[in-house]
Amino acid sequence: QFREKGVLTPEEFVAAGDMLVYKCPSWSWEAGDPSKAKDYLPKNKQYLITRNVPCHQRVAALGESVREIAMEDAEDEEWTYTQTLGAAKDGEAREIEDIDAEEEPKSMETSGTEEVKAPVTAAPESQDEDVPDLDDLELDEDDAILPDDPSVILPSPAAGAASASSGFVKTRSYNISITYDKYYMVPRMWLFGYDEDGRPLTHAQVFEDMSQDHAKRTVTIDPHPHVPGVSHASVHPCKHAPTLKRIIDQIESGDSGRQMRPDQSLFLFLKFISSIIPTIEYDF
Amino acid sequence: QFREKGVLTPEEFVAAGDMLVYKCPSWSWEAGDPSKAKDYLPKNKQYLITRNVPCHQRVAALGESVREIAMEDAEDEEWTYTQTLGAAKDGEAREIEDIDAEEEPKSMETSGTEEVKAPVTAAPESQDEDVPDLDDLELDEDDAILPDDPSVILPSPAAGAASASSGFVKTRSYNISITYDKYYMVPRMWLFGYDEDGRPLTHAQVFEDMSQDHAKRTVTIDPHPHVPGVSHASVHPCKHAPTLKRIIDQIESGDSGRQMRPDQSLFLFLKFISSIIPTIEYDF
Amino acid sequence: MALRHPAPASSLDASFLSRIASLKLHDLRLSLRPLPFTASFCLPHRVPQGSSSSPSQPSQERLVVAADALDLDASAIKRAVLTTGEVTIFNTIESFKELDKKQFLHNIATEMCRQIDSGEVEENPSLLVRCDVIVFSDLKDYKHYYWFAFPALCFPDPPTLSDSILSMEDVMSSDMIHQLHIGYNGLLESSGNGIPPFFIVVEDKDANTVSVKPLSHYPACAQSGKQVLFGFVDHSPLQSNPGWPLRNLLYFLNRRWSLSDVTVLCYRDFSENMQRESQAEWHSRQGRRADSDRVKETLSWELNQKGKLGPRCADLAPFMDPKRRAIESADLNLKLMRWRFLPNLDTESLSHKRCLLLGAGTLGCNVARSLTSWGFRKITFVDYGKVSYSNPTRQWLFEFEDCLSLSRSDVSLQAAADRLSRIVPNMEAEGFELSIPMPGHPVAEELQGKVLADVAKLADLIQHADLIFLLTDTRESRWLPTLLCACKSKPCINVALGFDTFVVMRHGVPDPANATDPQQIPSCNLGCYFCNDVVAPMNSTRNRTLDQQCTATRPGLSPIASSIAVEIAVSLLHHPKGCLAQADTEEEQEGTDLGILPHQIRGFLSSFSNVVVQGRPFKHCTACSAVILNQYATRGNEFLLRAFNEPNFLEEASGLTDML
Amino acid sequence: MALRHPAPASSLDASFLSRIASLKLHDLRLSLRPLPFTASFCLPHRVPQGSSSSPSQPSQERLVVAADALDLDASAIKRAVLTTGEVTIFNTIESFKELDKKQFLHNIATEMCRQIDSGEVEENPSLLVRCDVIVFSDLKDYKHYYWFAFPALCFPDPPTLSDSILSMEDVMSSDMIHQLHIGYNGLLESSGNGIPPFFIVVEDKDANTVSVKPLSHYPACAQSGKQVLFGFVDHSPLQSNPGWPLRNLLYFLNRRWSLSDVTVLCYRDFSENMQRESQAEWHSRQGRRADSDRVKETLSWELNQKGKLGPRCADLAPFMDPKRRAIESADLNLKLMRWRFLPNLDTESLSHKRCLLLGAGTLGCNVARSLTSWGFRKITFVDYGKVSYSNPTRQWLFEFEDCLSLSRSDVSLQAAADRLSRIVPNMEAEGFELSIPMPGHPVAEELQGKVLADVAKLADLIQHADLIFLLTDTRESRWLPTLLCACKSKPCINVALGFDTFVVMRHGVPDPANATDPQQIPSCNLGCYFCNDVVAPMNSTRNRTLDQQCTATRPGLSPIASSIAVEIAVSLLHHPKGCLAQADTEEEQEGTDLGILPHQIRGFLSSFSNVVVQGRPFKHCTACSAVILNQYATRGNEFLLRAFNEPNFLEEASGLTDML
Ligand SMILES: [Zn+2]
Ligand SMILES: [Zn+2]
Repeated sequence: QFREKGVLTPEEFVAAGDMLVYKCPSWSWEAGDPSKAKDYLPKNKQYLITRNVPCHQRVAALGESVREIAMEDAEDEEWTYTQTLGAAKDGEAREIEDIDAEEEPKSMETSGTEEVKAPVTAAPESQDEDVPDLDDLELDEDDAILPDDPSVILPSPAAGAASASSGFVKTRSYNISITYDKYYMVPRMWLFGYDEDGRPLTHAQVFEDMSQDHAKRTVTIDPHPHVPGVSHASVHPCKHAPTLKRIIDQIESGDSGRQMRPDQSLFLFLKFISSIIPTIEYDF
Repeated sequence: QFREKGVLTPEEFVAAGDMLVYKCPSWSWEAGDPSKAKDYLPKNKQYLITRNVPCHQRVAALGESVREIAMEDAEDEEWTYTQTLGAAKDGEAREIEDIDAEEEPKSMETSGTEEVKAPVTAAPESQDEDVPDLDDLELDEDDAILPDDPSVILPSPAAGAASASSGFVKTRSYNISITYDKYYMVPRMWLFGYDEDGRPLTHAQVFEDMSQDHAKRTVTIDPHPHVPGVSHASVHPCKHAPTLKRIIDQIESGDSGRQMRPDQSLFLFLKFISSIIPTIEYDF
Repeated sequence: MALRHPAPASSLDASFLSRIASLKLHDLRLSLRPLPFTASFCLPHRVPQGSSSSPSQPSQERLVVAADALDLDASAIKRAVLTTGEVTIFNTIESFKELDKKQFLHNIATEMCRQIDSGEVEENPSLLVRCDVIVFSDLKDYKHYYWFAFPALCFPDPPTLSDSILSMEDVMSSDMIHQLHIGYNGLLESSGNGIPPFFIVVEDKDANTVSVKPLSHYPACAQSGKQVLFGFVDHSPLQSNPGWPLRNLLYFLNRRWSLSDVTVLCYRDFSENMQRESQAEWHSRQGRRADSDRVKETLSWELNQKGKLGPRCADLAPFMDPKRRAIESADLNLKLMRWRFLPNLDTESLSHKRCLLLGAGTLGCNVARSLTSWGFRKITFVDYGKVSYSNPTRQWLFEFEDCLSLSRSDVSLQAAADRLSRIVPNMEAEGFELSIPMPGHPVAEELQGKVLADVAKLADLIQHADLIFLLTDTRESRWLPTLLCACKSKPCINVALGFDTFVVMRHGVPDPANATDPQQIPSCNLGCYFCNDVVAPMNSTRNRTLDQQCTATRPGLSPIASSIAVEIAVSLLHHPKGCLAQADTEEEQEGTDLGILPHQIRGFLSSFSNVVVQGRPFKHCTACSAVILNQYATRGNEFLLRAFNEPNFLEEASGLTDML
Repeated sequence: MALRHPAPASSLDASFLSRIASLKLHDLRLSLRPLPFTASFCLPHRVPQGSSSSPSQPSQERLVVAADALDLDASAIKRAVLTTGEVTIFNTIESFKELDKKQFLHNIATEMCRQIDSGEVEENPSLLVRCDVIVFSDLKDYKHYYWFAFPALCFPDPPTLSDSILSMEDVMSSDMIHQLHIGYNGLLESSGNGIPPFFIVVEDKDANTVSVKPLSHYPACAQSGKQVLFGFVDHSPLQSNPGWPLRNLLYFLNRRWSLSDVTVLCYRDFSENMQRESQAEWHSRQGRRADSDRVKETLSWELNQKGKLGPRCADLAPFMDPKRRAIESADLNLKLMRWRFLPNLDTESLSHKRCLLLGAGTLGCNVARSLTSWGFRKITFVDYGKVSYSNPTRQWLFEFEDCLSLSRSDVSLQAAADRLSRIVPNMEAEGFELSIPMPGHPVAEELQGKVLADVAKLADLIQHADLIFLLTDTRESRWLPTLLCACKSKPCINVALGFDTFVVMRHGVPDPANATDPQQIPSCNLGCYFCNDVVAPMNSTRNRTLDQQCTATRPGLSPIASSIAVEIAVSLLHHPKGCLAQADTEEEQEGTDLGILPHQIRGFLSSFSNVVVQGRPFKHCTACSAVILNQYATRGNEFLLRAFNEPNFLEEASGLTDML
């Protein structure tokens, strides 16, 4: 029923997942919490995950470079299809600067002309009396352990900044996982983000990386079905099937004779999801 | 400021109350609960009351005989002025039938052509196990105390019915009281009703005796300021002053040279209130 | 032609039933003593004009029992014909039902006959128009069962009308009628106690005069040979049928003065204002001599709405102001304790006592709940920073939704107070965020102002409290409140939990009367929480593992200890000496109505046992000894700051160091 | 030119912290035992395309610690370079802070040196890429303080690069490079335990062949005179700077094999798929002999976000599913009891026990609250008709708003259950409206069907309950549940209140193993509530005054009695014999970890004392004696109906009549 309705059976989901893992080795299958395993999926193939996907910029910084292409203006205005125009330059951007090894990479100032957004800090910096002050926990400067090791190169503090200093940057990063939703018979995507220093992003911060049209409408905060303890941002799957169906139709009509197979479904799915989170790339 | 704004000082309220009690002896001053006495009113003149004002009919039964005269259609549509057309026949209706003393007044059936409304019963007839059944508390028929005493004439059960049998009827009745509202500086009317058998009328039943325009809009259920324990229906005083002012203006403009005095205010007030509760008469 | 009367109807103000219920709950309790009350005949209202063409009809004669009916003085001033009667309030619906209704009326009739025979009736004719009511009030549900009786003294054979009813105009000149009205008004003016229902009209045909006199004048007037009519204020709605009080008048006349053939004037003056129309009529009456002991009660119990002999039920629940109702319900069980077990318990006073709860955690919640159950209504919480109630299972004021509605797991103290207010609407609950300064927790220079402000606020709260509960979770946080309570001679109840043990103690306080004595010791000779210790309190929060931070205790401990703390507090408040009361021990027990008033209870959940302990004050106590109190009195904040900042200061100041 | 490495970054899954916290709470408790875990190097992601014209940059190298990091088997199957390490979870923030960080790393380095010297490293090269983490978890607030260390074994003087970095193409033919890839994939296939971080590449220039072998093959290969390169899977984001594991490899080579000048192949294959582009480079390295004992730890502790040497804090509270968080918080105190006081307490099992509460009044509310505190999560209320909670001050589940929202003062039992569910979301609470049939309350013919249905429902509820609480307010309503519990050998805890006294007892039950014995007596030789009585239960509700109906009791009584009842129930469930356990007395105490398990506690609030009582079963007991149970077993409903209907039936059936 994949081509007819845009839905997948569990078996088709596993086949599509296998295909994704094969083609894109940054994705892998996970077993998740055994107590949460679904018996309609293989024990070691409960969901798919890719980790530490960098996210350099906030959606707001994309500005005009994001062109929203409404896939359909009638009936279902829930879904819009967003494309990053810059994606065309994909191949030519792989210049990595050498750095002079003698140059001390201590400069942490941001430079460049781009707008650097003040980070929305979720860290518990509040001065509650009962919360230990992080500063108190730092080692003293005069401690025997020296913080400056000439053998170590520290990263630039933020995306797009200080490109000249160290040559690599701290970025936000996301763990992206795809589960199978039995009720809607579609894949479902889950996001959990970390800031430049590996601290979890609050949900409000995650929303900064989402197309604002969707952030409020289709993204929900829910417990992850296989990961106990922390809630994730998720794109609600209620509209996935019709939207996938439309993408299938579009592709098949454009390229006559071509038929989409269920095991290709996750590529379509990621394409569609990319409209919702335009600033990260996860389909490789 | 009575003629200018339609408001009364406490002293003017007392003077108006004295006038009402003098002219209409069914009204009397009450002291109310001493702990609730207002110090700006004399101890024994806290509020006015008239008791057991009969109310034969529900407002709905008045039907076409009630003509609503909008006093003003602009600005303040809250208030309409209702007049009972039948009031003109006031004087001639005092015929009381003699009854034949031999005639056994046992007939309780309702007769007559008028619509007899099914009573809205508020009595706790529910069959909860823990509520003693009233029937269980009745004396047995074969008890030595005979229920039929030839010396006693029982009333007709309901208004307008069985006029031929006993000559007097059970009716709903109201205790009507008028308090002084310090905030709005106007009189405020309170109603507490009893059904044909002296049981308190529920607030829903009281609403049956109100002009439906007002029942929902200006009538509220509140604790009586001088009577602890039971809440009363009350006409909210927020619009009283402008309305009284309009009535004053109307009267003074119609009868040139006449000036209304504050001690006449309660007669105006009752006139105005009669538009809200058209089925009972209390201005005598 | 038999004389027939329209049935009267009772008209009971709902507020009268409220009054009755309150009286039963608070004062009468189990007593069945009948209460006298006054009802008034309602002036008939003009017949309303129906909209239809059917002739309008008069309404039933009503006897009004108003809210102030039990206040005989208030009733007395009313310008209306009054009846008297008694209301009897039963304790159970069964006893209400099983009352011998016939005997009940017979007893009343017998009493009325006695009043007739003794001459009381002619002095106070309203004794003849009695109404009585029996009530059972379901106080829990605001349902009132009531049943009126209008006791009638009847002849075995009903009286007859010897003549047809005549109009006044037929028998009197208009001049005489005028004299009648004037005479009636004169009688009315001279009687302070409502309008007398009966009177006599003395007619001097020769002189063409009519005078109105009290009923008691009849024998004299009869002797004089003048014609005497018996006047009766008639509220009957029916033209041809006099009202029911006439029956009792006829019986009286026959029994008292052996009159069996009398002329009665049914005076129907519906207005005291002479400008208004008035009616008067007279009847000729024939009767027989009433047997002295044979009274036949007929339809004296009022029929219910179904026309049956049965009570009525008024359900006032819908008319209660919901908040008031909640407040009354909350007090119900407290009031009921006074019915049987503790008649002298002053539960009312508890609602005015200001309780200060230092600590708003598990113990704070339990103590607040228990205080609420006991009728306390002024509760102030103090806790530092935020109150965490991540654990509504232990903190019995809360639900987990409270946690959800907040972005963090913390909630301001105000929320705790709000929750408490939601239990009963007349609760006055407050919360103060206040960090209690503690010995062993040095005060940084820049925080000194804030800490001293906290001290001042705490001192102020204690000053204005009637009862202080110490419910914090560290030893050292109890020091300052202990000192301040001792200093101000305020009753302080201290509760501390272990894993499965607890201690509840009331601190001894110096008698404020001896406040000038520098060597004062707690006059009740009881120690405080610190009196057992030979080390001063110090910082105990460092290095506490989570189970120590959360003070892992068995769940049963806090409700037990908190309940005991509140019970001791209530006993303390009821003890004539208050917090100066000596401690009862297991051997020596003086106590209160509530039982013993000990100094300390130590409880052991593992053996389900409690031990009553008495601890003496310790002259080197770091919190309550005279030497410490004096230093605080002399040096104030400087003393406190040294106590907070210097590790050994308190041990030195109290003399502990020297002693060891 | 000094060799420099980009700093690695830790990447800790939030779910790993959740897992740690749970482990600490449930299993580790106070233990400081370090736990081994596995982290994996993250395959570098392709550099994203920025929208601006600035050149894009690689992101930091990350070591991922996933939710299953502690599950070493699960990690082992991953196709990634793995590191191992240990996580140490501290008990207090102070001990976390006060840990000697230098010594901590020194100990690890010493251990690594031992592993080098013992030869373990060449067998398992991942021992050389270690990461360690110290954690303090504030379990109450879901705040986790953590600090990673990447222990580096360094030379006192940093190694230098003797030559510039060359590309593979510069030194190998494309055929050899192809062989290298094939060899690497072969090594990868043969190693089950993740990708080995280090390997050797043996080059035979003569044969023009390249082979890839495990590190352990080096000595043999070196002996053979072939050229050996040291392979290293390099995740560095920088073209010219190899990743940090190289430092430890160099130290190892120097220390283990005295190599001070080596050639290293930085293998940067970001894909295992041969179709994808891959990169390989080689470096020439110069170093010196590493001293056996002198290890210099440099920037091994990760810098925090401010670039300082300090821990990070992850506040996971915002990520908790609120319901789950409420559930976990609810259990927190229970779990903490096991840390120190009752390590063997099985609190988890309590959440699965089905509790049946017969009666949902003041006692019912208190017992439900206490059960909730103890972690019970399956609670069923039974009460008749409606539960009145006109009194939220006493009935500690409710607030007055609950009363307002209902038109009457009654509320369905479902509402009581709902309230309970609002305390903690995983509560499974139900309410059944059920009138417990009672002796002395005859059943009208037409109601017989309903009453027997009630009996059947009650029997069914008891059958499926693990624990029954008898909390009704009349004696006779306790009879049928007592009988049914005895009959089914179910533990029944009975609570009854006086004005200031209470009794809490557990009923003795027959051993179900001896159920066929007609003369069975409760095997634990304990009586029931009725065993003391010589009259059968009868209708006690007639003629009860309001204070008796509402069972006026001192407010402190119900929380105390209810808490004790629940504590006894918990002890009972923890006793190996369950409800068959003998009773402990004050003299003879066997008990459980929780303390004594008595038969009855009688409490006296007026003296704050409890008495432990033991009552024997009575062979003529009207509720639990064998003669009664047998008659019920034989005649069933017929027996019950006679008990309800016939006043003296039970006394005769039990033999009481004969005895007296
Ligand atoms: Zn002391
Ligand atoms: Zn028994």
